[in-house]
Amino acid sequence: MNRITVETLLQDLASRGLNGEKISEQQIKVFASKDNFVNHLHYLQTIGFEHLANINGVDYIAENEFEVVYQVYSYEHKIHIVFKVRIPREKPVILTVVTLWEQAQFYEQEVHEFYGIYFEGNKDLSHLFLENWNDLPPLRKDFNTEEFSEKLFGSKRHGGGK
Amino acid sequence: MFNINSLEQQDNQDKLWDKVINYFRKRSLWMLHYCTGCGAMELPPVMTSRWDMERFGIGPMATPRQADILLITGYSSVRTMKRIIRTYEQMPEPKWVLAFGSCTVNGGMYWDSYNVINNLGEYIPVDITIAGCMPRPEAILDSMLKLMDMIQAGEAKAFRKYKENYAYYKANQDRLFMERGPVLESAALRYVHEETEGGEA
Amino acid sequence: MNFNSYSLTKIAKEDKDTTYDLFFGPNHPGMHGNFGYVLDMVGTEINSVRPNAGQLHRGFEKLMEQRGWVQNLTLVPRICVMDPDPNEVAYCMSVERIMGVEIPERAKYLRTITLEMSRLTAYLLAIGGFGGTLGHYTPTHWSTADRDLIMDMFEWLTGGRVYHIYNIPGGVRSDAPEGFFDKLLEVMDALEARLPDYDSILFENPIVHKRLKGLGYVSKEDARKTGLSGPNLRASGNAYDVRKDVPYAAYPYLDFEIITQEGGDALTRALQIRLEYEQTINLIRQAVKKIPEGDVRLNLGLLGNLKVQAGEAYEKVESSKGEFGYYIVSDGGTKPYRVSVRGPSLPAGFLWAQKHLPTMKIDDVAAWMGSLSICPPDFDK
Amino acid sequence: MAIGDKSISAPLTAIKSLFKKPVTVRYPDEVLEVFPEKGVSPRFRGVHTNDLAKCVGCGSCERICPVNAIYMELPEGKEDVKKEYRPVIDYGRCCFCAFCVDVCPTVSLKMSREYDFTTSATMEMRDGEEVKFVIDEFMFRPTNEREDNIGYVTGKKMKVLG
Repeated sequence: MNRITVETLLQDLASRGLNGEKISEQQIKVFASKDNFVNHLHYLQTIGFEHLANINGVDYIAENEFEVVYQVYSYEHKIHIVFKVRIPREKPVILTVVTLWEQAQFYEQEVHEFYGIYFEGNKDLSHLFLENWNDLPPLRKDFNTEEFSEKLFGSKRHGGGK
Repeated sequence: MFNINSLEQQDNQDKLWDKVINYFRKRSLWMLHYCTGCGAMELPPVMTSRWDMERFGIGPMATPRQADILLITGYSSVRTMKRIIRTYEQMPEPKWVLAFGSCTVNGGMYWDSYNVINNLGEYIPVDITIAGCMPRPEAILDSMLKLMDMIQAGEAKAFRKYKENYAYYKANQDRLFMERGPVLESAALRYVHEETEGGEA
Repeated sequence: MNFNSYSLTKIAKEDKDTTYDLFFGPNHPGMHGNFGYVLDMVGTEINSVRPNAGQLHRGFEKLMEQRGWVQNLTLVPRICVMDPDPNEVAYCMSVERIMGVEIPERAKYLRTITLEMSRLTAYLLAIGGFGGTLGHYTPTHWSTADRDLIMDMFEWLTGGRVYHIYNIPGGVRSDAPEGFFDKLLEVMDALEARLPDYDSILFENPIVHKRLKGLGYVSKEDARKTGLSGPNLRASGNAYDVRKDVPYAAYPYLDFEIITQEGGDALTRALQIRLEYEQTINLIRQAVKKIPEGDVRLNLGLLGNLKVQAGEAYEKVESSKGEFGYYIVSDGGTKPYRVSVRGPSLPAGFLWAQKHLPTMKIDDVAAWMGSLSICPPDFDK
Repeated sequence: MAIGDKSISAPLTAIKSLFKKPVTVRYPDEVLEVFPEKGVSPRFRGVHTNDLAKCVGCGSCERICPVNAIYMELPEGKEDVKKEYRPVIDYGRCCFCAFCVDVCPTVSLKMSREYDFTTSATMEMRDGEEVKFVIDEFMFRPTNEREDNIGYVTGKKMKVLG
């Protein structure tokens, strides 16, 4: 397969209805809608973007949206794609990509645990890290970690001094 | 609850042969090989040839049932805390706890984290605390030597406090581990998803 | 496996009550860090496995949103205790990418040197781990003592033994002290001279070969698809190295080849570490030779209240375990809006555990874990 | 290069270590001898020291501290003006990153090469409830005491954090 450049990749994706922006010579970001992003990821996988490095969430509380970010890389083209999908904050449900990448299972479990985002089709969304957790998912912006620590562990903002 | 007299009584019971026992006890300490946090990174140099703690008769031990020293190497998350307490209660007496690093005193780096306890002394009694993030191997050896001195002098008796103030420790432990409701009011904002029949169209 | 001695296992398979849960870790000498697997066992054979993670979860990603850009540098190295510098560098690179600045040449070389030194310490620890998990403690004692030689150099350069906090957005915190590079080269010579010893007791030891051969096989395609990275990926025959593919720091100026091996089992991965160890020593020598004079830090103003313009970037660094990636979103304030960390160990620690362990016996779990260089803090975060 | 298995007796080469100088540092009788000075490295980040005469009580260290370990305290018998305040460091928080040393405008705050700060814990029960675990002993008021054993220091020219 020929190596493609960032520019041709952006054109190719634009022809498929995906908006993108260049971040650097080897990195782009792409915005996809929540309805058909799995198809796009599948397409990317077929043209050589076979390495899913991470899935992470971002909480845009001002815009009332969550963003799920898929970090995809191609060993052949040496291009990294930051693949972003926005979902509403009230009903954070998104399709799973476990069928494309097996390790997505654990990344999705993690995102679910930390953001409360549901991945439809993922069979096991149990907690990996937290135990006995009844509060808001901790990485949401409206979860106040300092207040939580103060109430449960008795932490003080200024240490033992004040 | 905390009765200072009972401690003194026990101290008075220490006879001459206790001193002899203490002497041999301090020369043969088994340290539980459980790395609870990042401070465990400085243990390999201490355990192996560079600083070689076997010069003082301290050796690593894999099971809590045969160990004398429990090292809390740095921060402990809520899940680790549960395992620490189980381990600690399995250890036979006399037993000693060394707390490494700032995290065990006042939260350290993770003072505002939602998953790290702030003060180890609220959950189990601690004999010696070492500041540093993380402490140097020399500091670890220093603390071990200090512990040996304390054992010889019969001062290292934190494990007795655990029994005497068990209600206090237990209450603190339960606060973390028992089924509890949400800590913050914001928990009401949680979204619970109900699987729709046949999935989303 | 058709030994008569395993007849207990055979009988047990027919009897439902003889399966039991075995907690392998966190309190287990073969476990690398505070992590565990709950193994569903029949006799000595493993039926299924459940990772028991979260003992090291500190909520780094949340804490980083609470602290300033520079203050976060104290948090990031703690994500991987054995190999802390890739975290610092990846974080700084992400910040620099968003700000659009290029750091001075000398700083690039100093970063490269610290990265490679840190890789050496991690490899030495891995060598010790191989020995320890196979019940062969001599390499553990040797490699820990050798690792301390590099720790001393780190202490001299940065002031800290384990956590260096040496890299900073815009360069490094201070220049190397006088006489540092000469001493560093001496240490490299000493470490290289030790290699034949390690070979004869560990890497060429027939017992080690018999134990590790064929253990935990990963095929070439699977390694690429499941997100393995670093030495694990290269030991399965994939020529991929972030240092070459997405060059950073001073790697474009240095001369090195990607080492790959076919094989994909635990033995190949052990030898991979051995081969890359030699390459790392070579890289440090090259970097020390080529290091230019000049500034070590850009003047970005008062770093204490540094503001980073809005933007986002994902930057990755090749650590001793694989690809460490930092995805940072900035909203233009004095604190990051979101920092997401990609640790290299997750695919191996979770996914490959579920694939590999059910075919294994309990004796091999620790060796398998060491061979995939699983470092629990980086997926617990 | 090929690494194959050799004879079973190859590990016996380890015996030659018997005739080498041992690597063990016999602490506390011996100290490290790898640096230009004996003991820990000349740049070691250890216990703080503060030149009380030079300190101007500006509070830069308090602001930069990533873990809120430092607060400014008015020493007893001093007039309540800003320049009389001096830093107090909570070693139950401090992570020895030395950012406070880097920002100090008068180079009065430094770090010494001493690392030993061990305390045997004391426990006080107050009204059967409150526990006061070593925190007070870990509140450290740096003075000129360790001035002759300076470790990490950032000279005025080398100002890192500006």
